[in-house]
Amino acid sequence: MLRFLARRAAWFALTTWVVITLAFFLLRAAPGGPFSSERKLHPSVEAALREQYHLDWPLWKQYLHTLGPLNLDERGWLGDGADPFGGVLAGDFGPSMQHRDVSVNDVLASSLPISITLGSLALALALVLGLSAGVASAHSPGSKLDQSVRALATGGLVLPNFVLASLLVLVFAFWIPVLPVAGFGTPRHLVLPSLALALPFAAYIARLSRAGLLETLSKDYIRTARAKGASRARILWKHAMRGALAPVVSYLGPAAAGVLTGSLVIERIFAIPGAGTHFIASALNRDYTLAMGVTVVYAVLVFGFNTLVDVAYTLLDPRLDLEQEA
Amino acid sequence: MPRPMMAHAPAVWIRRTLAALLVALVVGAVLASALGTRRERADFVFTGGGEVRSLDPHAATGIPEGRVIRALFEGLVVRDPQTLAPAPGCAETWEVSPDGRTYTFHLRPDARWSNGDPVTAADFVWSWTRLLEPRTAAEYAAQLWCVEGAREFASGGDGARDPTLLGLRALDERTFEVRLAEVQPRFLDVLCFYAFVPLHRASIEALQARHPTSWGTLWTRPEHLVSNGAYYLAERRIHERIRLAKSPHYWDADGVAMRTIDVLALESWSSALNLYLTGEIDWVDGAIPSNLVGQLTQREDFRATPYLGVYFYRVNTTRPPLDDVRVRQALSRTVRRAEITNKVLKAGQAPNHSFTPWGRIGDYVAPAMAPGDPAAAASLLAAAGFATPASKGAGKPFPKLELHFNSSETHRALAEVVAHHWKQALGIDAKLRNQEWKAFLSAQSSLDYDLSRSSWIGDYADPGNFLEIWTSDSPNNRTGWKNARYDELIARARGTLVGAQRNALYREAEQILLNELPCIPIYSYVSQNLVNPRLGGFDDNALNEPSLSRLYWRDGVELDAARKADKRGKKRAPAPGPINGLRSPRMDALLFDASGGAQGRPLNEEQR
Amino acid sequence: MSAPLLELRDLHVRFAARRGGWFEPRRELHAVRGVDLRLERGGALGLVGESGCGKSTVARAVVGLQRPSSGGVFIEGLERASARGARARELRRRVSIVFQDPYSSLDPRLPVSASVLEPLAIDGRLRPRARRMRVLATFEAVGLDAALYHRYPHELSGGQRQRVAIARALVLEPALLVCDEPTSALDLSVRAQIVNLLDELRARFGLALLFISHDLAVVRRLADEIAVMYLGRVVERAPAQQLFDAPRHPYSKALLSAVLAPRPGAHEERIVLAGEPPSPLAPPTGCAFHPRCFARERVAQDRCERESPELSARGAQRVCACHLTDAP
Amino acid sequence: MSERSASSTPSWFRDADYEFAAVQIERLRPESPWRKARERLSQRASVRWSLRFLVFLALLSFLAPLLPLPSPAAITVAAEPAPPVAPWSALGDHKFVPEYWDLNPLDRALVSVRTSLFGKWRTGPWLGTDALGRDVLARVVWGSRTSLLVALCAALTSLVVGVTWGALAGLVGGRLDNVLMRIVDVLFAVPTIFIVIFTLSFLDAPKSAVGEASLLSREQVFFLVVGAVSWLSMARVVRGQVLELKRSAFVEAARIAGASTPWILRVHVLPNVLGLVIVNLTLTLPSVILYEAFLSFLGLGVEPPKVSWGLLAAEGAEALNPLESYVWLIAAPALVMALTLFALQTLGDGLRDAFGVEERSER
Repeated sequence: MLRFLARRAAWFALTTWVVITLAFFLLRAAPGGPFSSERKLHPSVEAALREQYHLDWPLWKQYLHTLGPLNLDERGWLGDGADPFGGVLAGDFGPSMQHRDVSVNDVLASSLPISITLGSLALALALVLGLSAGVASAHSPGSKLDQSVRALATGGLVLPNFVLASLLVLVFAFWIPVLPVAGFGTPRHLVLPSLALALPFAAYIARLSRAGLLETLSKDYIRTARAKGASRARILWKHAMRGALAPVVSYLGPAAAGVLTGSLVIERIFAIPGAGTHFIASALNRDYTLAMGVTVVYAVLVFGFNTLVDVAYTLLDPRLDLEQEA
Repeated sequence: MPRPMMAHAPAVWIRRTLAALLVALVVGAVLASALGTRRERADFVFTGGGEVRSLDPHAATGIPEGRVIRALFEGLVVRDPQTLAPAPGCAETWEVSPDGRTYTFHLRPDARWSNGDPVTAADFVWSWTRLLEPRTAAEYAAQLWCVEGAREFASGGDGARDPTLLGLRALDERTFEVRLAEVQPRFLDVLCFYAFVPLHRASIEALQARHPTSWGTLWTRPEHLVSNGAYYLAERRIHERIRLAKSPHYWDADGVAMRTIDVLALESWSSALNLYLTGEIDWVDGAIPSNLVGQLTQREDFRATPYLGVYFYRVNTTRPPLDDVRVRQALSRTVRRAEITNKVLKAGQAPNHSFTPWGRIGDYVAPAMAPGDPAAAASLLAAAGFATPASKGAGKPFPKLELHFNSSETHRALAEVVAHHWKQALGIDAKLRNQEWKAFLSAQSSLDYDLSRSSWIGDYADPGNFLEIWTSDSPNNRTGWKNARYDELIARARGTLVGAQRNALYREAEQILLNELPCIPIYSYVSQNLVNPRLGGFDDNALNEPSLSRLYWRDGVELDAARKADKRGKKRAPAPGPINGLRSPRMDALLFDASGGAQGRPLNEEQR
Repeated sequence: MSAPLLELRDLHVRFAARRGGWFEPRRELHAVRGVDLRLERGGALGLVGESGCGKSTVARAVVGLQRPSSGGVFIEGLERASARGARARELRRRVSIVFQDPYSSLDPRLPVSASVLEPLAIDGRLRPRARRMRVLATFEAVGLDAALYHRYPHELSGGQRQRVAIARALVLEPALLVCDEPTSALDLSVRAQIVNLLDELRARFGLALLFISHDLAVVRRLADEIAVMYLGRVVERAPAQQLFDAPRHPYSKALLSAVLAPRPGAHEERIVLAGEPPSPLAPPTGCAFHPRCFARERVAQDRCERESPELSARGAQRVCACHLTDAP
Repeated sequence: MSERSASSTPSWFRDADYEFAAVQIERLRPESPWRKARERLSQRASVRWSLRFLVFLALLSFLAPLLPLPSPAAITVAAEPAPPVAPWSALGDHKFVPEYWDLNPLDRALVSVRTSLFGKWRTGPWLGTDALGRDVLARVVWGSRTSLLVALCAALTSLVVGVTWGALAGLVGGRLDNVLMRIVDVLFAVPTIFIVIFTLSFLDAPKSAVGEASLLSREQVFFLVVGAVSWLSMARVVRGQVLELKRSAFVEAARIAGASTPWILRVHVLPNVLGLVIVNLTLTLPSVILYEAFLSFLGLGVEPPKVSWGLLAAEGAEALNPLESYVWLIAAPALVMALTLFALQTLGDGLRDAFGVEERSER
């Protein structure tokens, strides 16, 4: 296990490096810069800004400075100039070029917890909704309940999430005014966005768990359990769940990445101050540092979650072998 | 025969752990959202679009930034929200020398910072020096280059800079003298701009002493920011909201009604609208999606006011066939501007027949360009040697044009309509190129386009503000167009103090512009505001800059009266808010006197 | 004297440990630790032991699926691992295998005839028409109806599938058939049929069998000689009848007593082994069997814990590896 | 010992006895699992209808220029979005002007066939019009071209790159497998949306060459990018299956018989992976179509005057508000999108059952 984690860590480092490098060069190669605007800056002002953000440095130096962990800046930023460390590897993304009052770390510190709150809530909701729907539907395959659950599950998968979100707002905030339309701050504010974010994943989990349950139910050991007189519900929860859980767990990796991506849309529609907004905006604004920050964070989250899922998966199915997989 | 047990054991605890993890996630998420950010609604909530990028008046550039900074800080002069004329702000009075080169400002004795310190002339000297300092990289520093020694200070090397050579003097605690090197007839208008507010030297320098190498804007955080305006910064959550709270030390605190103001950062207009419709926001400023214009313009809470901005297409005059003025005129004369404003935009925008928006600014009346005329345009094009639908094959085929615009539904729709006009009248094919913002700008500055969508918003009401971008050395020209006579006229106007003479020069210059057409003006902007009808003191003006410190909530009586007086005959909209109104202490005192007692006013049932 | 059909000389197979357990250093799994076996033409050798004792690994090494770490597998005197080209092909013809699970040993996407045909096609000796005839011949030989020729595995019963697997193994006319628990996945009634079939094939074609099973009844029915494996070692080898009559090694005794129904009038009590076989990752010191050895309780010997017993003769045809039974 | 040659071996089997039977048996064509799967598929009404719908849609989008629809790009500057009218109340009018944008020669030919067939007649606003007076029906039909093309592109990349990648990793195994799969992992962790933004902005970059000589159109890059991200999961799935196959007894049996890797690939691996690949494809396609919608919502979609369902849905979603719901603006694209995805999913379910039931019964 340790070995597996160590290997994962090595790959993680490589992945992060690839992402950093890719992001760095893509950003610099994209036309326009952080300080181009419709009202053109006076050349002297632009030069001063470029100097302030080290855009006047040769590219390799900018790259090393961005990468870290050594702070090549002779002044330091937003703090003690004495700090010898900086750059992504030192966990310091530097100042944001668009939000000039704050550092990228500030932006991430304020927005990431919100995104993670929303995302984990959505994932949990997706799991709860999806699994219960899957179980309900597998309890009596072919029944009315099963059919309606399946229809709903398909419904959740066929509409773009912004359409779903708009519909939810229209229904639950205007027609039946029970929930706030947008914003962030109270648990009530989280209901609609997390629901809109969770629904497609819940739908997919419902399908996965239904199929998994039905397959497991046809296995011998379940028949044995049933022969012993266990009730179907008990068999479903106690025995079949494990078999059904494996595909669901392995789906959680892609689902987490999907939730992250989906929250770009949901955060915009519900005006949630999460990191999703920065994702698009920073890239479009050529906010080099912020874009680097959100990209790296995204990559880390996705990679970390996939690793977690792999671990959970191996625990669920001991025959699978982490050493082998790694 | 004993066989190894199937490993059932881990499954159980995994299931439990997973379940526990799930529960923990949900509970944690709910708790996090519940504990972290619960707060009272502010007295007044508005949104002007996205996140305010900086609260440092020297680093900020945009319109949303301006609204917040003006609420936080007060410059020497402020714009009167109704007339936009410079009015006393931090300076009570001022004198201008007859040659227009020396301005002497007398600060209010009761002007104070939000920490109680008095605002002094030295604060202005320090702030403006900081603004001019190249390392500050302030976009608006160039506006102060008319000050004696400023240009040298700003462009000199590190060693050459001497702030004492600047024409800025604190004659005493409350007298601030500015000497100009060149005449700037609109100097007071310039000073209304938010870049020229004073900054609190002590607090900024204290932070800088603690972080000696920092040129950052650490001081703009709520815990550090000291301001001299009607409000101080109470809270700031990136990409969510800025909370302003009434400053007790403001000299006119009695005239301020709203105790707290929230400025929301909203990316999408739909969510702003939704929040407005549920009474969460009181003022939404932003362009309305075309789908909704028809609906909204019917409502009393929609306010469209002529705005100091022009929408136009830049023409790359270095590229054939657009280097031919006849071609440019032909293109301009076939755009059916009235159709665009009446049928597509529909929010009250006006077709532009000059570059100056609305055809006039103050007492300046712009010349008009040649009227739209497809037949004349076709003959112009034929004269330039190109085939037109009427020319029956004579002339060379017109090359395909590319029309650049940045990604936005409105720009796209407009481009489609204009391309349609050209196709119809001239048989010209224009390929539409939707570009991502920065790539769009980059293409525009490097003259890598045929036609490019643009707009220009004035900083203050002056034609020079619009016409100066077309001089050959202006970085905002970006069309390759050069005209020596034009440059000369603009330079002369800039140095002319007498308004009528200056207007005449501008008029002559604009006539040249409209003949040469390096740009095709399309329409003049309107500000599009959704404003809670209950809101009082909201002054519509050409810069869409109502004074936040003047806002108050009307009570039922006043609201009814205002509705009766409103002759637009629009659909009533809900007016949520405090039924008994919320007025400044001064207004309350006046009302108390007028009604002769403290009896309540009738309640209005409209509150939601 | 010509070389025996199959000879294993000090065969060792080691694996890199797949699952070192949580927070444990990586280790080596020594699955087969020095096995010597001989099988003459037409003979039938049974290999018995608990799951995980390495008997399947031996089978895989014999058919060439597993490279020995040291020692060798010799087919008619030729070393399996070093054979190349035509010799390797010849070796492949001489030895074939029947797997345990008839469900997974046939390609679900191929009709069973194609599965049987495949070795012929790979071998490329016969012309296509002749190949089909050969397939039909093997079908008949294993008792399969020719009507099943075009069927798919999922349409067949377990017994039929195992017959197909046997047909596939026979189609190249091997001298040695390795049967890796060929009956353990089958129902009891079918099991007997397959055992009978193997017996019959052996008699008919002079086929040698290496029969691997933990089912002693089946082994007794088929094998002339039996080797008992424990934790990668052969602990006892004897002619079938002798072993069943008088097992020498305690482990053999335990195995027999666990499986065979107590004979009426027999006075021996049933021996139940305590615990599970130790992990091959961490074999006990000394005699690998000592932690579970019931005989040791009666005759305590430190030697069992220190010293690994060698196989030594216990009569003309049998060998045994046990300190306790050293004295004949 | 003596090495016996094959010919000298006396055969156990008297093959000649079976000559007649061998001829006979070859006459009975084996029933292939593919045909059985097909049969099982066509037994389900829902699958039949899904298939019909998808074929219909594909035809519709391919033949869009042939249909007597108004131009999807032509703007009639209307006052307000107009609601749908029933076909019988407004069959159409004779106002069609062929003002299509850059069409490829084939489409232009189709348009001219259309004008010769229908003249200037065009259908009425059966699905309503949008705020610029564009016909929603025409936009939905033309939009299907983009959306289906995106899906097709993703399908091709998945098939070509994903299957090869996964099969290679699974079959060869060892170090190569490790490297290939880690590359997939790394690519998974790179935020694709980020790549999309930048690829598109490179495209928007000023072209130094003379105007027209652009390398790739925005659509093409769009397709490339979507394709580039869609093969990853296919590679993973295929690799997993190949790995399982590689360890399966029948492949081992073939190996013992001396089968070469190409042989195993051809005879055992590919046929066994194909079902899974097809099923996975039907999962990829919906997600790609939704991804296109997602990009359109973020303003990164196709360039006008081209349309796509995602763009229409994103525009339509704006119209979903309590003031005035122009329901048809969202209903039309959302419905057709939902139907397509639903059909794809039903098909996928059907395929899974058709291929999967066999597999399940074998375990």
